[in-house]
Amino acid sequence: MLVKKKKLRLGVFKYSCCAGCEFELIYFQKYIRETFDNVDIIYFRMAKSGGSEEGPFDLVLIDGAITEAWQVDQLKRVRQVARFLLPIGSCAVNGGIPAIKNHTSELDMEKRVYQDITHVHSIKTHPVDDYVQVDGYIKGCPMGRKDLYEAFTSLLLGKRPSFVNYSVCVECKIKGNTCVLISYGWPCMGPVTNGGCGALCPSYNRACYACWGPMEDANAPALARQFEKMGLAPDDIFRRFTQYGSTKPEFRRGAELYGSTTQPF
Amino acid sequence: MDRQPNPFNSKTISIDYLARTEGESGLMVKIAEGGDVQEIKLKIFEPPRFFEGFLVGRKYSEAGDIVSRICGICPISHLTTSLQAVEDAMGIMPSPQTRRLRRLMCVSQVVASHIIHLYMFVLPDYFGYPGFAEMMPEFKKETDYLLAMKEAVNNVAEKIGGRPLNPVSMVVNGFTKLPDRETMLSLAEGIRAVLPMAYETAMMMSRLPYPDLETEGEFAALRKEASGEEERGEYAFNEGRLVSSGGLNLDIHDYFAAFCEQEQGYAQAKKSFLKTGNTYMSGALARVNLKFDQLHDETKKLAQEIGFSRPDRNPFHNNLAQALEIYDGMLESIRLLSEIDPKKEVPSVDIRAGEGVAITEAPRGLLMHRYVIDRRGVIEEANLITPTSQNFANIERDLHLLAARYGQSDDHEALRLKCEQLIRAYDPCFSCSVH
Amino acid sequence: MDNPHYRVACLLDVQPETEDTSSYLFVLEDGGDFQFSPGQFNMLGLPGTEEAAISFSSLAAAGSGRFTHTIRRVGNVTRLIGELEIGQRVMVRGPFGRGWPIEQAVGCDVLLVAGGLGLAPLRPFLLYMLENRGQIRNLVLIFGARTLDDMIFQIDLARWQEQDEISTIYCVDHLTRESNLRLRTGLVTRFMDGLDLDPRNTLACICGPEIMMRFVARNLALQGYRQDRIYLSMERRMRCGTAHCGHCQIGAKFVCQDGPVFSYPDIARFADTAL
Amino acid sequence: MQEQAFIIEKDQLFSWLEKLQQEFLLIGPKKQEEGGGVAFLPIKSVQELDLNYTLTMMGPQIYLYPPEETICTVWRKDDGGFEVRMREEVPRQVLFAVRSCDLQAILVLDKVFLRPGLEDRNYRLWRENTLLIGLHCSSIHPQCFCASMGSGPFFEPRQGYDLLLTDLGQIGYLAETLGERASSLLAALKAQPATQTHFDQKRQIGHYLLTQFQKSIDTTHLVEVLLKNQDHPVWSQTADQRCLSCTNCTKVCPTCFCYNTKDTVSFDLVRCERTRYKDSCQELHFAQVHGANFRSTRSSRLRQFVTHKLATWVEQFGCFGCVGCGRCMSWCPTGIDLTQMAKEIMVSEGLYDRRRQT
Repeated sequence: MLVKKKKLRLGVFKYSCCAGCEFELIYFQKYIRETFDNVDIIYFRMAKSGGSEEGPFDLVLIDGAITEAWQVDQLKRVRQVARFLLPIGSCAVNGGIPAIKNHTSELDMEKRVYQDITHVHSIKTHPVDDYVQVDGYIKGCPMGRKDLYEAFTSLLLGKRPSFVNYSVCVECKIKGNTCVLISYGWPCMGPVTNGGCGALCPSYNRACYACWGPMEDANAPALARQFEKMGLAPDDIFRRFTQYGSTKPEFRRGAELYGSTTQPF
Repeated sequence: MDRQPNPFNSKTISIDYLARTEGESGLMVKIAEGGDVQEIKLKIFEPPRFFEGFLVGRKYSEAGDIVSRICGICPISHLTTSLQAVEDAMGIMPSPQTRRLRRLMCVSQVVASHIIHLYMFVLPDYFGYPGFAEMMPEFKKETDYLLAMKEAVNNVAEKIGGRPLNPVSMVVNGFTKLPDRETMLSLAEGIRAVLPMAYETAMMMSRLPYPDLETEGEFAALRKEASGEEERGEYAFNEGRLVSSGGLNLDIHDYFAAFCEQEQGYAQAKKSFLKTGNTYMSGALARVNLKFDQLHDETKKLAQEIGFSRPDRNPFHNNLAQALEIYDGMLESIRLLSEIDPKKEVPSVDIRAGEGVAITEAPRGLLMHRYVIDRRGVIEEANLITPTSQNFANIERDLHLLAARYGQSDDHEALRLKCEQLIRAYDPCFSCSVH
Repeated sequence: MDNPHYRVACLLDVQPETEDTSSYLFVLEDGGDFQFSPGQFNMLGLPGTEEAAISFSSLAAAGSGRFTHTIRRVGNVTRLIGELEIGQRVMVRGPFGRGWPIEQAVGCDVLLVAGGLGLAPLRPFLLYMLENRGQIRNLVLIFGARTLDDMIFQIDLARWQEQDEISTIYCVDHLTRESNLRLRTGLVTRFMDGLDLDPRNTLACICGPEIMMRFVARNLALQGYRQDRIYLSMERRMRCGTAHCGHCQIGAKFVCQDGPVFSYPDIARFADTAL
Repeated sequence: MQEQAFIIEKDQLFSWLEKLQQEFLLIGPKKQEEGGGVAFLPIKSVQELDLNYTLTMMGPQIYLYPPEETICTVWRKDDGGFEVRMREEVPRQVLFAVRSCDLQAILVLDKVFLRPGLEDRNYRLWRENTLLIGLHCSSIHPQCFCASMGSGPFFEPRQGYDLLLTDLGQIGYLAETLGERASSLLAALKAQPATQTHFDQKRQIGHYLLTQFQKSIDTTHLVEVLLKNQDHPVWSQTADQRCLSCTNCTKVCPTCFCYNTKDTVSFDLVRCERTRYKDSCQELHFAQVHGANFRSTRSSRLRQFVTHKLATWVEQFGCFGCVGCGRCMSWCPTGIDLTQMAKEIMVSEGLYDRRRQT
């Protein structure tokens, strides 16, 4: 007996982001054939004209952070018709790069970019799970292929996917990389950052900059204080913990020691 | 009795969400009964993320990693432009090796972007499918080509940069890690193996039934003339002067002397114009038109075979130009991969205050970054002008021409398709355009 | 024997117990014998889902290669097992662990306290005691569940409450509907006074949620039951069954090898438990 | 068991190693291209060996118990059954220049994975196909405290290795063999048997090395004191202020054996690869069961690591889980030192004089 597979009804929704994760999906390296063989694309604007956002969906992937009110409305509607909903990529998972703006007043931010701000409808950047319940996270910037593979095969098999949830250090140790934090004294975010990238930056001789966002329950304040001991200026430490994922309490607690993460309107 | 055209009895093409482009936009075209085009609006509703706003206050070293997240398809262009702008501000001149490796990264990305654009975004229009996924069962050979070519060129960015999207090894004044010679040669082999597919791709693209249209805007591109013993200058991507079919020839630092940006009430992206008021087109077609002489000879021959004659003013033929660039880019990648023998260099930076500008050719056209940096290396001002903003005005102008030409003869559905095809021909990136 | 050692078993029968729990009867495909004792467990798995440790809920039948597991469909493995049709297969490793101290029961009173699905590992022990009823003195079962609908083995429960060989107390948190079972309302700890047992000579076996075992064991200890004769079965994340993977360690103990049945003092001295 | 001792000149040894390379994959300490650290890596030419190293990040145990390896591949057959294919063979290898602490760590892993009746298949395969050559230290790293843990600087147990080398300077190496395999491989060398003088020299070097330790811990009452102090404030203080849960300590620890398994299925769901990877008790989800996590707090996880290595291990396996290599503290981003934590507890028990702390 072979496992009876049903095609997954797939929906992909894009909010505020670079669309890189969607791009990663339509070109899922070697697996594009398998992916498209096993899904029915119900809604995926970057790959297909038409399509209905009414669902129902077996799997919904959310790309991008929430920065406008209409996105919240749609997201909540989609959640109701989605059996499985996964945010993909750092923007959707933890606010990603768009969340850097949260540390400046919204009005100042808008005025820096537009002279006429009457057509701007931005709110502060939020990750998807601030508004709806999610069934896991495919982290990464762009999203990690390992977790994406796990998501697809697990759902085809009918089980819950288990995603990478350890620190980047684990992957450095597997690769036998020289620890850039200890050997070179670089402010590496690896110890508090979720792994899955294969310790990319340390493997390329640079300090991890946390593009996958915080590992669950990461002790960012302890690392922030270690950076201070290593001689980093407070604003540099603040920047390291606010470049990615500062909407998550893990990183926010690290950033807050060295700057203000909340801004008035 | 002749019925007078009623200006209120108009034909409206309204697209809420333009599929198969990067980012979010819609289109509104209103044509009066007599054929007069009343209104054209490319509504770019991609939400702004305020990159120019939050870059202020960040360190120079972060800028590249941050701006590469403007666009998921051309992160290397944003990254390279950012690094070059920072270097310009700090008076750093990267080594020839660094510059060549950057060129290699950019070429590989242009090729990869064009491949995806042609196969996944353009082809379904011409074969009547909603998307490439639906085409795949019928178009096995095309799928094979797409996968094989994309993998070969992506490997270049992956091996040198760490990952094809948002590479990590590219930093101010160099690379943190260099591939060894063996890797370079094996990458070259990989590309050589798919070169015939690029040729086939160009042939296939040349057989598509493109609508007729002549754009009225100028072409603008970056061009680098031959220096010293070189026979011809390199087909510029990262370095050169700004030239246009209207006779412009500028140092990149004088960008603002010739170009200006305007905000639009109905779009989150800004629109660029020449100061003369003219619109312009940048991207593959502009490049091929303005730098045809600098293409590889094999590419020129291919151009002849597919009947590309320059200057080609049909914006739909941007897709042909992209096909030529895929082929030329592969030839160039093979050349660079075979020639560069990476030697260890440590990217060092002396932080200095200053203002820096860099312009590169992203897959979709000219990309400008300008930063003002303080003495601690913190960015004080940032201005980014992306390809789709540069093309924005010309896209709308072409839509106008298209609607005027086909508005009467075509039915609603045919006209809508042509409008979409035209916009897609530009390969717009609305994520970039708003950023 | 080299580990891991996988065997394949075929699903013969499914007996629904509650809404989310069923008893599954398997037989080894290689035709081999399968010997195990009450309280031991198997690692059950399917390709793609890793494995789950599940106790036997039946007595071993010599020479048959048959065994029963009572499984609640909560995790990846158990949900997929729940979807199996008769005749489909699972991967099996086992039996593992140390079961209930059967030999200690001889000549003693025996008290079994079970909560919810915790009755499953105790069932083979109880069946064994009933088969060898002459060797022990009084036999008491206290079984608690949230509601009647959460009670597994209801056919057994009905039979046991009528049998003279065993005294039974069944209790639920909420009385939802009538049934032929005589149910009381309240937690199991409420019904532990005044049992017809000799505290100095009772073997007490407890299985259920860790928090329940904590209060039952403490309650028994306070009543003067000998602590070293109180046994409980620990549920832990067992991954290998062979004391290699380390997940199930509590202090110096490997639950999968030294347990899952432990004496109360053994467990109580370690941190990281609710006991 | 055959035990012999020879004196081997250094050149002789290297040419012998080169010959071994025809049959075995040679793995030894080698300077890394990046960072300048030494790591156990496959050696192409014996010139690459760096025999003066004191500490590698990952111990040589990764070649006996890889951080990630495939356990089996399972196919779903058309008839509904499963075909399970286990790993059949591994390459033959020589682990060269393994220090005393790491030899001890391998003994510890043997106790875990080669328990009679419960042998781990993959570990046994690797172990049987590995020729283990020890090389005693000639200097002591400031983080080393193997002398306190009874695992160095010289390796005392007469088990586990094939060949044990001590550098006697210009004389060459004192080579002590254990078992048939090493003796027969060395036979071709026609080396001189070692004499009492050589053993005296070895003893002198050992005495000298013992004076070089900067770090130590008194293990006399360690076990009972740690077990008694499960609620000591040192756990939560260190955990909250410094522990990152990055799991580096456990990943570099040469005796840490915990693993987890992961199944990866093909898109057609027919083929499943079951891999195992070294897991860590410092990771939040390690002790997660359905509906509960028995070590959800960082301090309980940190305590688990330290008390396991220094206390409960003794009851489990009859030896300490810590071999005193100092890796966990060297590669901890915030420099958490388990001996310091143990000492702090001993101080509060009045067992340790603060002034004696190093």
